Amino acid sequence: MVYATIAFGLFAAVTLAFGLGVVLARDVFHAALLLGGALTSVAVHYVMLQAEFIAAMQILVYVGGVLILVTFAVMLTRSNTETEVNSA
Amino acid sequence: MIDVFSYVPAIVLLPFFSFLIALGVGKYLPKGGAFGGIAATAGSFLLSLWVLATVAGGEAANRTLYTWASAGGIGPTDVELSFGILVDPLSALMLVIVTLVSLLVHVFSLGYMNDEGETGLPRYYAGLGLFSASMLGFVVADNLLMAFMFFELVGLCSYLLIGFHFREPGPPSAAKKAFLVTRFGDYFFLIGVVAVIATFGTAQFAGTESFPALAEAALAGEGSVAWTPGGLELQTWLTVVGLLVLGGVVGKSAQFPLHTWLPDAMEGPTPVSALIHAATMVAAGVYLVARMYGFYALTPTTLAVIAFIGGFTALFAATMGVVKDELKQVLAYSTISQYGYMMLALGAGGYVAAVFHLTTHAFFKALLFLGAGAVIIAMHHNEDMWDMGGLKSKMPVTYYTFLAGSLALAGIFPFAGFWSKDEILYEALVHGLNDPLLLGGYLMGLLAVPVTAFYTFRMVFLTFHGEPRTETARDPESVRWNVKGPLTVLGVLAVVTGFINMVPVQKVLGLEGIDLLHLWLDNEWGGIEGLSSHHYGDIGPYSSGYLVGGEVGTVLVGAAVSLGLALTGLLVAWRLYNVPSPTEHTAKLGGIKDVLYNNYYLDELQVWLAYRTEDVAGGANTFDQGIIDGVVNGVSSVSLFGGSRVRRLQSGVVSQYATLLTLGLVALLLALGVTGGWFL
Amino acid sequence: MIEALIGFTFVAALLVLLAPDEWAGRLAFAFSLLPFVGSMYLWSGFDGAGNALTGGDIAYATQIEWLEVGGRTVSWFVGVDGISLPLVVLTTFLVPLAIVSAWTPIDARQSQFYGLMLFMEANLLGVFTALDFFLWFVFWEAVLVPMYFLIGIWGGPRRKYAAIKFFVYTNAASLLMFIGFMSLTFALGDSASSFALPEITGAIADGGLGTWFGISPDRIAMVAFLAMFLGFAVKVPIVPFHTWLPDAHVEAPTPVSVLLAGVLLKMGTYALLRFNFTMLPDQASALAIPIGAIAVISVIYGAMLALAQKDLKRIVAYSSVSSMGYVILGLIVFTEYGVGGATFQMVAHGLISGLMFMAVGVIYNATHTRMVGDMSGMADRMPVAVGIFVAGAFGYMGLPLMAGFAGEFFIFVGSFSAPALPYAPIFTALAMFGIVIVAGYLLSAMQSTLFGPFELETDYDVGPAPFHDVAPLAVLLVAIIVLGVAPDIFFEMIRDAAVPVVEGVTIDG
Amino acid sequence: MVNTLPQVAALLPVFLLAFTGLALLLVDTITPDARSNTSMAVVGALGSLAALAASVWLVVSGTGSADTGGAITLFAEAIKVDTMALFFTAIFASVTALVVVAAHDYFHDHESPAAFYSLVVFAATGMALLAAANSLAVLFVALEMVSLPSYVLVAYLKRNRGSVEAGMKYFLVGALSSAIFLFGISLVYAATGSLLLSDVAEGIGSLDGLAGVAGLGIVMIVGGVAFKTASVPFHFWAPEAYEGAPAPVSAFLSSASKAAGFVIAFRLFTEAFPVGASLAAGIDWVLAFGILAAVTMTLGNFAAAVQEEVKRMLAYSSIGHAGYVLIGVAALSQDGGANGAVMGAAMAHLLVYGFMNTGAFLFVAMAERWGVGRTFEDYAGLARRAPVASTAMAVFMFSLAGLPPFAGFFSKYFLFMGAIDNGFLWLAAFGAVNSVVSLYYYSRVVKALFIDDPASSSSLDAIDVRPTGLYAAVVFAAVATVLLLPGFGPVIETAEAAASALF
Amino acid sequence: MTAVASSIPPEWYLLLAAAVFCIGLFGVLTRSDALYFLMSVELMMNAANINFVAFALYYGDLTGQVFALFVIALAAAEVAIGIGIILVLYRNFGVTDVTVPTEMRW
Repeated sequence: MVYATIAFGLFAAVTLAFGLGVVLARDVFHAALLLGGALTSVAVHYVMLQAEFIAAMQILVYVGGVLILVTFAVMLTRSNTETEVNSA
Repeated sequence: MIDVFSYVPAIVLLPFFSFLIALGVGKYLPKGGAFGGIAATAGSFLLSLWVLATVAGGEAANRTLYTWASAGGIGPTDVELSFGILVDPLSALMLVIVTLVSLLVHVFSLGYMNDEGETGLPRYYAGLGLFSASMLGFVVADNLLMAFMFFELVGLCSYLLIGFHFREPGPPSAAKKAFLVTRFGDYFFLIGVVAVIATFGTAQFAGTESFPALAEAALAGEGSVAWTPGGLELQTWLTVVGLLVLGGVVGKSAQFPLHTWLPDAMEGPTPVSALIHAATMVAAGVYLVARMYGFYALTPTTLAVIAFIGGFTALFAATMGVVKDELKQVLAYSTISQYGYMMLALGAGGYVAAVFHLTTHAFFKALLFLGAGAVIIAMHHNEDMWDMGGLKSKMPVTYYTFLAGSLALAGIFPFAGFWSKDEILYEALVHGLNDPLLLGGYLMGLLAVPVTAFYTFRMVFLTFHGEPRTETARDPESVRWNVKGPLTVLGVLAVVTGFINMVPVQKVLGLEGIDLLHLWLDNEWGGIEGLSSHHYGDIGPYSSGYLVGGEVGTVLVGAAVSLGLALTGLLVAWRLYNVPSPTEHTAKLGGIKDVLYNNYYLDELQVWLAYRTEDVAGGANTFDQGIIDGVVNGVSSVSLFGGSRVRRLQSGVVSQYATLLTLGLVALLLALGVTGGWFL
Repeated sequence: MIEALIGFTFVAALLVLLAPDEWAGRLAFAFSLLPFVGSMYLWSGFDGAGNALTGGDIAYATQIEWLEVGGRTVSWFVGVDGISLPLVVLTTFLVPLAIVSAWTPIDARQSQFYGLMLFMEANLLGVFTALDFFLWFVFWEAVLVPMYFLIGIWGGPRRKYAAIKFFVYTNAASLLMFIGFMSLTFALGDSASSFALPEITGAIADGGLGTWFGISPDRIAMVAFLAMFLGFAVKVPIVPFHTWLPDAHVEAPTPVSVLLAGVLLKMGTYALLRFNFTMLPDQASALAIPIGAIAVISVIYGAMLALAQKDLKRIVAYSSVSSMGYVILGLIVFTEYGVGGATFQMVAHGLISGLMFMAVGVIYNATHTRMVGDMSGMADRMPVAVGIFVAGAFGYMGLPLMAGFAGEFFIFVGSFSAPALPYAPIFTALAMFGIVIVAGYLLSAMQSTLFGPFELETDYDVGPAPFHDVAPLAVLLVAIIVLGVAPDIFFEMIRDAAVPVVEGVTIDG
Repeated sequence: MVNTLPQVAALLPVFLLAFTGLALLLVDTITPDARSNTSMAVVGALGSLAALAASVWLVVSGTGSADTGGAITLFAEAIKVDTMALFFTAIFASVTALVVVAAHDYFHDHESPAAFYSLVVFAATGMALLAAANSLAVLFVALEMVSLPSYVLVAYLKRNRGSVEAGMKYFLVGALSSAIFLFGISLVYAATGSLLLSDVAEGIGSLDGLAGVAGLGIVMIVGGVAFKTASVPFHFWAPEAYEGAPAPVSAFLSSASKAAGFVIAFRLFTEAFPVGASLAAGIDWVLAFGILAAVTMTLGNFAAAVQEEVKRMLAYSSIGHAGYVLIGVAALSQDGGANGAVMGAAMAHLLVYGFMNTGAFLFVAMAERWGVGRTFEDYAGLARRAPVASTAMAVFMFSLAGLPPFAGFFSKYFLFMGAIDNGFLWLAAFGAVNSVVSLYYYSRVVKALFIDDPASSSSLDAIDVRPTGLYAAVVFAAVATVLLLPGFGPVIETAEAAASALF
Repeated sequence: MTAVASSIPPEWYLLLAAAVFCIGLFGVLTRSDALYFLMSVELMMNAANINFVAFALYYGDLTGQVFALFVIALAAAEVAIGIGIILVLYRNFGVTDVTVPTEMRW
């Protein structure tokens, strides 16, 4: 029981920390990575809530799919921005 | 047996048809439709004579002919508004006067208008026809509403005829003034009509269900009226009603202070002036009071007011006539003054005297105007008396008839005016001895006598006597039969009309039966119950008082005083103006001169009032455009301004949208949370 | 029968809309005669008695259920009684004349113009015959649409402003009125099962108003009365809601002004009579003094404004405000002569103001100005038209034996001693003073424009007006005189329908 | 007859739409590019018309109505087909048909119009499903089915900066709103323990200590609804999206999508959060909607009054109309006798609005097709060259303003009437004031078309084409707008019956 | 693991979810880059999912979990579309900053 509480508290703190990191990060790429962390820690919560399948999906779809997409987008837009800034 | 009274409407309608004909096809007719008018008025005249004869034969009529609006309720009362005829001695007499004068004016117009080459003749004759028709309709009206309606139509016709020369600036303005000022009086009259109908539920003049009869009964405590305004005593209310109706009379009969339109109305063609002054418009006011005298006799206050207004107007107008330079202007003020006498008579209880003066005045004033018209023809439409002189020998017919009219106007024995004016003064005197207000009226009337004689003969001398003062006066245009004919007829009448009512002679000599008019109006030969001079005398408030020598002595003294004064005035005029080359003596009047020349500044006052009204209207307009419409437009501006503020919310920056959206949601949350108590 | 009348007019409007411009005017005139004949037929066979709203016999009544909403039926319910028939006749009479008077001034997009005129006529007929609230309201609102176009497209220089102002202002009022009426019907609850006006009137008279959301019946009735009164006051218009009127009139082309003054203003007074004064007489009576005061203010203030104007059309427009004040006075006094006279005055004013606007229009056609200072002596150049103008002006001043006098006099007689209005004599006497002011401004305007030496700066000759301009004027004048001499041809049936209205009121004391 | 069909037949319109969407994809793959526009438009139109016919037939035959045994529930009660669902499906299908027909001309020279049709039809499918949703889960999924294609549709003109900007804003606000909506659902689930609407209603009736949670959730759900219906304060996307999007898409969004938002509201706030239970739990969402309605109509109308561009004016006016329709929810009361009437009137208004507003945007589409410009001034004198279309536009404008003899008159007035009947006089008064304002700007369009003179004689020369499809759609919408006035009886009666069945 | 669920009061999950939601919302409101926006929204959706999963367990009702699954899928689709839009935005405006494109306003 106590462990459970500690675990909840710990992962809640992790989730929130990562979440805050996402919104506060200076760099978009860092933010994307932090988002991955946050989502993963949410997946841990799911496991604790006996929703292992959801947790799996969370990691698969989000961390495996969404995050990659975001990363792509970051790369596509930022590189061009830099070249534009440079060229300008 | 032919019922002559069923032809009474024809008396009214004949001139009306001549109006339609002249208006519709007048320009295709010879003389611009004049003959139609002459035929129509002649027909009316003959019918009127026949009616007069029938009335003399002891018959009278009080009939409702046509329901104008079916009975509708006002408050508790049902009222039917109808047209009808009331033919009694008074209206029969008036019919004859009006049709005769109208006929003569039509004939005279041939000379004055046609021969002078005026344009727009069909319009002129149409106007004359409608004018006669309206007046005749007014005369035969059997109720106050019908009287009012024709009264108004008379006003319309005066507008049309005074403004006949509409291409010049003056006449339209004068016409407007005539209509407006009389309309102002009619406003009170209309209230009076409505008040009478509301009070009595009827506006009939005659019969037991007529409003004078009902009022009499109610005052005597034998009946009640349908309505009085809350808290007002019957006597007071009837006085108010009487005064309201009087408003119309004051306007139409050009009594102080609504007389100002009449001198301006001289802008109209002279025959029209004759018609207006002698028999139609101006006479209408006095006739109305006579018509409903049974009502006025019940309210002493009204009578006193009438008398005082009359006496004052008589003197007041006469003084202004003294300084006028134009022929028709003098006559205009004399008209005002003479109608003042009639009002004085009516106010003084001299019902017969008033009708008598109305009759004689109709003839001699028509005569004077037509005579003036003849002079104007001769003078090529120059009216300034200082440009005339010496016309006596050039146009004798005009001169002698004009002289007869002038003598009548001045009240010189034995011309018509003497008899009637004398009787008025007598009535005012005997009744006034017990009534100080009335005595004041009498004194003013008496004072006006020498003034009248003075300005009348000033006019005569300046026009006809002395040396011609201009080229035109030396060689005036001649006039034809159509001018001389009417003048002659009227000249004779001006001499003889007085003899129909020789009351002083009767009283002094004790000859019974020569006071024909008294007997006539007293239903001696028949008439309508309740519409007799005796009845009026009975219900009236006056008692007679006498000077030395009782009745006969008073008659003699009164007649002597007034005749003496008239002669004095005449003599003064003779002294001043019957010289080869008269000069203006107005300078001797000093400061009064300006006042008289400017008609006591009453015109100025009224113009000032009109301008102030326009100022108020202008203010109202500014208020309307600025404030009221401003509010309306302001609502629109504020809305649009609000809209332009609201749209600023839409900044185009999506982050701000997100912020606003969140704030909105939070606000909603707070609102609901507080009301729902979620946070407790 | 009424359906045929309205339906035909709609079809005619459509046909004219599709007709080529050259024919449109003539065609519209020909078509518009048929409704007139139809209304004459209605008149000839009129067998109604009493007031349509208070259980009287309704002539030519048709009732077909249309839809049901919120448990109440809406139906196509039309019919005429003594109050609506004269207005129907007025409408069908004025429209052909207005169409003829448009032949000269309207020179662009004719087929649209005449089509809209007929479309408006159809809706006006609907307004005066509808006896179901929703049906009535449809027509009532639908009148605005053609009017908006008519002013906006063919109007004067400031036509757009005037059109939008007219449109928005009167619509705002309609909405207010709608809400007022609806509160009333809902407060009736189950007492009324439809929007048929007779049923609603009857239910209110029988005390069917119930408490509605905690508001007492009296208060609901009063609020509804005020809302409807304000709504109609704009339409009438009553001071101080009148400011759209001069703008609309001045900018509208002549034929449109004719209909605007002749018929559209009557919609307001007609509705006031039908709704406020017939359905809620006691509320009206309770407000007698303020309403009487408003009437008097409308009369005097409107007349004063007219006095200050320099534009002939504006003069006539403001004088309409003044004339409508009389109508309000006639309605509030609740006497047969008052209410009947008010209705009669609607017809009379419709004819007279129509005549005046047409006459001003004829002069405008020739001079292209309406400003008093710009011309003088027009009588010299167009005697017939000016003659009729003068006659019409005198009609406006309430000259006896013309229709205007009859209407005004009935109202005055009815109101002077009316028990329903405290201080009635004073109100009446004050209102009567309007007849002096009206004479003042009309005579002044005529003096400076029609009379005096001819003066007008134009580069063409000003000649007599063409026949088809003058003919409608003459027809109107004849109608005015006929109604003035024999008011009973309408007044009798009006009175018959007005009596129940008068009897509906309870007067304290 | 209905009884002989399987229950699932009640979903026929949804299936038809979904099938049409698939068919469109198929057509796109097999037809050559040159003709794909026409063939896809034909298929799309036929499919949506078939769906329309199916839904009308189902309504007429009484499927799901109280008379024939009540609503049909399918798939473990996740789907519930009743008259209201079918009524709204009819709205969606008719708007879709109009938009598809009009799009044919609008995209006449677009390089790849094919995707457009399938996106529209898929969105319509989502709407139809939305109307029948009986579970919060289905509801959210269907909502996303509507939203996701819509984002793409708005940004459909990829090279047009306006379109892209609009798409971006729409998407961002939409994503945020979805998240809020979803969180609201999760809170409601937390408070009541169920996603089925009827069970949620039960849960609302027996909340203990969780009223705050449920209330918070409901407010967030209100937010989601407000987004979809473009109500304040979730309206910010609307002016830009409508202005920037291709005009047929604007028509689709402002009519069908808005109606979809309302079907959620009607469904949720009658079945999941009934008035009585919510009020008992201290959750006065009626007040929330009242505030939203008043603010929305005021803001929409006042902002519309000062616009220079017709399309943006229409966008704001459509916000204003959302405010009117919100009265349908905001004027509900615990035992108000007119709950059915007012909501039915709102539904009827949405139907009429579907025609008149779509028509108005399609007229704008026509103007864009002609290239005459976007502002009021640019529209000046259009009636001279295009009288039929301009007349139709005048009909739409007056009908939107609520003037007879057009259908908008009745629907709006019945709405006010219902509000008054339920005691919400103040809402009706708000509506009235706003109607007046709206009259001003609607009549500005009419004024521009008919009254104003063209800026120059050549400015109308651009009108050299007569796009048949657009014309047909506009005229059809106008005719429907007019005919719905005399034919309003069946509409309002159906709508009222459908709405009453929910209480 | 059963013990975890029963030992943690559901309110705590509510609070956690709310906190995550607020963080997401904070991100939405403070960051102007579209990608931050997107990621913040993902956080918010996850917050909802936490609720669903937690209360699915609490109520012993699988629908919450199922719905969470749907949400994950939809969120993914949304991100895909979002990134597509961000890319065209970038192509047209050259930025991913959402405060820059303000051609349409007022």
